[in-house]
Amino acid sequence: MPFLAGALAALGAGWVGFPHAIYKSRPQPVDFSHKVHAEKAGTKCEDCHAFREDGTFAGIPSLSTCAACHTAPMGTTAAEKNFIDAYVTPNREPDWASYAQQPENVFFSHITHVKLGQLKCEQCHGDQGASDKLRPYQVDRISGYSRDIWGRTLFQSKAAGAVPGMKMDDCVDCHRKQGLSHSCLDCHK
Amino acid sequence: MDREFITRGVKRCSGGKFLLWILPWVAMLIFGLYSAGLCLVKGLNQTNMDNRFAFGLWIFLDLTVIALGAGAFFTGFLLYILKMKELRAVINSAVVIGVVCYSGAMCALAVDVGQPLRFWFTFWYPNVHSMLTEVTFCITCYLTVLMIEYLPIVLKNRKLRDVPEFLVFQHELHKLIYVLAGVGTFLSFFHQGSLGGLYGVLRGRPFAFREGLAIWPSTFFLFILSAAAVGPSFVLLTTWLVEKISKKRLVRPEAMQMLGRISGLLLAVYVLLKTIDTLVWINRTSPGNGFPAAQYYAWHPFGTWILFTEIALLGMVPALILLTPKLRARTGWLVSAAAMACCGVALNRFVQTVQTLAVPTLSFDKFMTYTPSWQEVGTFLAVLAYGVLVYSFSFRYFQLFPDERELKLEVAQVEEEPALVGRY
Amino acid sequence: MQRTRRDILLFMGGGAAGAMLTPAPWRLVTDAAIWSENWPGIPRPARGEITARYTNCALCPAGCAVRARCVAGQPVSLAGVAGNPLSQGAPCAFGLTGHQLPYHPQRLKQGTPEEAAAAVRGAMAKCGPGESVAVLDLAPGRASSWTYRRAMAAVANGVYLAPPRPLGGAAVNLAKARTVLSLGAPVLDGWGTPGNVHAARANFRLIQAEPWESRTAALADEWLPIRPGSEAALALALKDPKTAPSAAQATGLTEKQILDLANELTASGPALVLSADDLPEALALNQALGAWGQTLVARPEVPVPDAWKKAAPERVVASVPDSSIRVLFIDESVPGSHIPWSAVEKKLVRDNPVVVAFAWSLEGYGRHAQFTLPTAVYPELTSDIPPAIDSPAATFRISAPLVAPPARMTDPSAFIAKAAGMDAGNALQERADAIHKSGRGTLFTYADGKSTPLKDIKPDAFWKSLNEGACWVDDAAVGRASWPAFLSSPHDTQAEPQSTAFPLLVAFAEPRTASLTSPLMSKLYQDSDLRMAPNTAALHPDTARASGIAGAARAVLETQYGRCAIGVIPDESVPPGMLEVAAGPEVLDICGAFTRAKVVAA
Amino acid sequence: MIAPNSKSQPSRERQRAVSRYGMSIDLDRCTGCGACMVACAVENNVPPAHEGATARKGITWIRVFKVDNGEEGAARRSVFVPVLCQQCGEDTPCVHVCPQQAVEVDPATGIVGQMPERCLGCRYCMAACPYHARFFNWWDPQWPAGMEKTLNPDVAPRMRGVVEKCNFCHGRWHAAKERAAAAGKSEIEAGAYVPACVESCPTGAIRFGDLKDAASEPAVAAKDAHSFRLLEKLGTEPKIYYHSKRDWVRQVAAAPKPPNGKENARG
Repeated sequence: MPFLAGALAALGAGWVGFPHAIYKSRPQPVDFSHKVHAEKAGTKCEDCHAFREDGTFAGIPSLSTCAACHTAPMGTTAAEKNFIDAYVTPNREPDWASYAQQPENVFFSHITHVKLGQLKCEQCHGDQGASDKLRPYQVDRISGYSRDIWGRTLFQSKAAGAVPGMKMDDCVDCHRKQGLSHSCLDCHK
Repeated sequence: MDREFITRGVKRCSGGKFLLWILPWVAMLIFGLYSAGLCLVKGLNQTNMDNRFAFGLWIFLDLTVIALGAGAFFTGFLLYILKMKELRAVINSAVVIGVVCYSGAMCALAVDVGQPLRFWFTFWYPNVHSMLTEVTFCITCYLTVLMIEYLPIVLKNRKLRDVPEFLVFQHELHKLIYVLAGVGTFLSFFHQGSLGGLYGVLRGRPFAFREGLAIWPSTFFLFILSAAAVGPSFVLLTTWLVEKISKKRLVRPEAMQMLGRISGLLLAVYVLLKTIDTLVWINRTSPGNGFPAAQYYAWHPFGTWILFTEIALLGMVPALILLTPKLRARTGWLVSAAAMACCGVALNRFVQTVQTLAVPTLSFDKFMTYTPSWQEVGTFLAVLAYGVLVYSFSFRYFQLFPDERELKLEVAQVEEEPALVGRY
Repeated sequence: MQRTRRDILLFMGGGAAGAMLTPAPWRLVTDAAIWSENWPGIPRPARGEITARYTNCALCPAGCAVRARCVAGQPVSLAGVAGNPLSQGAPCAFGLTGHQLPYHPQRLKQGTPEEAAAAVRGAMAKCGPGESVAVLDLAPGRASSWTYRRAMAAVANGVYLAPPRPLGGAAVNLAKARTVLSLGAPVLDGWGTPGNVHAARANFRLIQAEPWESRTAALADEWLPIRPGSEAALALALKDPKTAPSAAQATGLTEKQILDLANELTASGPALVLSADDLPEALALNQALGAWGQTLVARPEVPVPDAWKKAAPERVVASVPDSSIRVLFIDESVPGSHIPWSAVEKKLVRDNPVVVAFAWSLEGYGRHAQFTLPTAVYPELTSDIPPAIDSPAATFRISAPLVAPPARMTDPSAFIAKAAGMDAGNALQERADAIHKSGRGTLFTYADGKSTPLKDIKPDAFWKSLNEGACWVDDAAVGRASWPAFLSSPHDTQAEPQSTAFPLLVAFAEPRTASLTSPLMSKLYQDSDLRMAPNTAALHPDTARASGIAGAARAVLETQYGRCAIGVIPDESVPPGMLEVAAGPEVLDICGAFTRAKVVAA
Repeated sequence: MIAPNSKSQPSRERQRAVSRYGMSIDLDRCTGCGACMVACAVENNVPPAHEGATARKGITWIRVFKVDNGEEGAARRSVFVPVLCQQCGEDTPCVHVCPQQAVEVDPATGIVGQMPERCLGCRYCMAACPYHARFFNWWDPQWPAGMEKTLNPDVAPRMRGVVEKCNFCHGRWHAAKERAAAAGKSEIEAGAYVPACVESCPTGAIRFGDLKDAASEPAVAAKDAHSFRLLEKLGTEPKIYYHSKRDWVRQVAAAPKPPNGKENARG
């Protein structure tokens, strides 16, 4: 009887409490909407998340990219005003947190996957373009990995179209399916 | 105050004396844990190992104690599988020795690796080609087996017997003992072997590299044999030591001699095979790799004397003593022969670990020596102290020597004498 | 129901069992392992756009062209520039780590320029007749050097001092050489421009006469292991064979060897003789071999603005009367040849002279100066680099900053000009314009590897490309005049003490500079034995035994100029009676050319 | 245990290998300047030596040894021998021994890779390597304040307690592959990928290329009569070919000779 009680308590803590406790989360600096930019401004991913001419991926755009349009407030939302005042005017880079930042020891080439592999951004990043709000950035308290690397759900759904995590297994799975090489040195530096 | 814990019918010294006895060992253990802690917190720069001497005192320790601990599986094997009843007198003691040696070795290894937090990688991403993987798996499994074998000994404790469940449990366990002995033997054969293979497969180190049967280098089999040979010797040695320290008769001489005979027999076989192996290596394997074997022994102090000492002095001689019934019958000869055998195997492990790394491989290498730092020595001592303590407690509270009670009655009058300091 | 101990135990047992069925323990084990990959203390390299930027290395007179790989503007590695007419894209170990110098732990960060200026003003006012204000410039020939000379011309009794120029300022034309005899010169180990030497190497036979097997000796076509200190005798004998017997005595070579060598030098010319410290005998031998105009040439001057012509003459320290300098500026912001402090000190006036050193670390003269003002260090500094000794043509290149220097750095030329009450202006650009006005030569730009005649370039474009990595190479014909006087008059060499007091002869195994090297160079002398750490000496075990320091790791080096602590390495490849020394500021302070020394127990 | 299987493993490598990168080192050109050593450290984020580090505890992925012919005085001659991971191709000693697959021969390039993030730090591979080309991180990596700004983003700094070694500047291979991908090519052409030591050698003593491409310099050098590899008799098939016209120099390939009492303290 007490045995069961203990077991139940532990199960509860481990399945419900732990998954929350392990992550610490922080909001993104700017209330940014991919949706608005995709629909109203009609931009495509690579317009802002661009490749440099040497093929390397620039990742999150720098303030200058935003300021190209947002020299003055476009629209009247509080978020817009806040963005102009806090960043554009003082010319301060927002400290974005990158959901999909791989660990230091991983070499990932976007252009290889996009240009040679013909992958769509959504296949790995999910439909970010449609998101209206930026999720808070969640990072593992111990390992320091972003939650997106682990996969947002506790268990990976292997269903077609489901957004995979960005763990090594997820990369290797896909490489296996495609019959591509997946040796250590392929991705680790 | 711990009277009710002590086995019925045997005499143990007062709690105070016992305290006096363990105190120095505890001190040693604490010092050792401190130095081990330094290595874990500050890193292995605390040791005197370096890129050439990647292995040092600790690996030597592991190989040696695991070889000596082989008594546990081999005695079990002889008793339960080959039904040598005389050995029932020492089996419990042998199991404790096994537990001590193996767990000690594991602890030393945990300090020895650079990233202890990744210990489980070996189980999760095992490289099936690696001898070390095999060693890790077998030793872990076998340590579990030993623990299960150790459990009944613990549960037989006078106080714990009061709990009916425990009694039932240990009885059930005892039914399993044959299975356990079998499994233990199998596992031990493997990891003792792969410990030898560990060096035998190093084709980059012609001093250690050996050809072999199928996928196993000859050292694989030599290690099994040598371990099996000294296991009983070490059990014999410890039993004798305990008798001396506790001033008690614990086993009948027949059992001791039986151990000695087995040891001698196996030792003889081992020495024979070792000699053949060495000759093959000198005349074929090593030259085949472009390394004239003579040059290994030109780097002093590792002269040919080491080869002679290992094989003849500490191998053949004790084997002969143990095989001669007359000498075997004399405790002095018996014990010193056993001791020599143990030293012989220790020397063999030393040569395998240290000399292998000391002799140069590139033409512009220098011969290198290495002396362990105090932190290394401390960790070494910790394992030693840990062993003594576990054994002491087991001896005090559990029944390691079933014959002790009868023997006590036989020599009752001797018991009348006042106890001496330091005895249990 | 009341709780028993047993219930609690059971509860805990259940808890443990239950926990095993949750992700928690497994995730914790995994996380702990991952944590071990990025636990505190492991730096994360910054990411950003990767670009290539170009400049010229200011760490030695060679001034090799450098391509810097930059991440978000910050150089992360350096390499040579292939096809460069001067340095041929061959870097050296010191140059490859140059981009780390700004972060050297021993870097000088603070200074007191105002107090220094005030002290200088006071002292200059106090400067009596027969006393002088002097600038010691370790890297003469730069635009700032001209500023110093003009400044010293502007002030009353100003003196401009520079180290003696190797070969008196003449240039070596290795491309013409067929036979090169080196009397202990490190021809393949830092002499001249490495790339230029290696490019010419295939065309000349290298004979190295040196007591120990240096890096050059190891790769020379022929190595003549002569006795320590017998270089001069050998040179003499090669000039007139009559002295061959005595030379054979001194060098330990056979007479035949010497005569054969003499024949070879004359037979398979054009020949060139190089020596570690410009031995007069070596120069004389060059003259006898008719090297002048062939392998030894007078290099045309790099044009300077006419306005600069009113400048103080360049003098060597020895030519200044003792205790006559009241104010001394020492510019070591750009590494150059080193003059022992002992030689400088005796030139200072007795009653509190003012010495201001401009340096990026306290390792050099800063240890002796009242004021040491922090300067920018390569690759922060902006300076031109004078033509290298092995460049027969006049050249002009700028070491342009790859990194912005930190705040509160002093610009030596501005400081000195101000003290002299003149305005340095933008000397560098003025000189560039002067060169452009001359219309001579071609400009080699590193980014595209093109050479363009200067005539086809606009002045501002010229200046711009100089700053983005380019070098101007003159095409004026080299002078074919007769053997110049300055080569016949040997520059001063300190008097040698009797060999009895100081039995050992000092030879330098490493480049003779006092400036610090990147912390990463510790890979060469600490993680391996390839090079020697500064202030260490290798000597034969017998020598060590004779000096009573057998087996010791440290000892004291003693010369006529003083003593300093050194590390010692026993090495049988060093002949007895000789010290193979790695330069360090302390050692350089007590060692001049041809120094004799002794080592004693620390 | 499953067999180390000396034969099948490399032959599988052979079949799948797109290329087998190798190196040729001309000992008659090496001046022992050390440019390769520092260039390597800069490229691969190897920190400066810890004050406690010695030639035995240091991390030098490529290390230049001064080797002499054992003679005395005038007869003495020395040569500089750069030693790096020999990238063994056959029965690679370090690969089989690693208990947790932290070492592997990369099928695409033939490069022997060491995975610091997988390494347990047991150092068994170091005991297995006859060339002493593997190095243990005895200390936490430390750079002087500010110097971490100069780290190379293409290579991850290692942590204390793991083994590391030369991997032919694999970060440069990644970069080359990415440049190729940007140009729409899936393979890199010869010369687009060159390790730092090769690039930095002022005399061009070190050459690099694909041994499968018969025209590459190492492939040509491999056939030269004056070429040799270290401890060839061990049968580890190194991919580093040394070259010297001097007979005595070629003896450095052989096993060590018993000591003659005289040791060169300068290595």
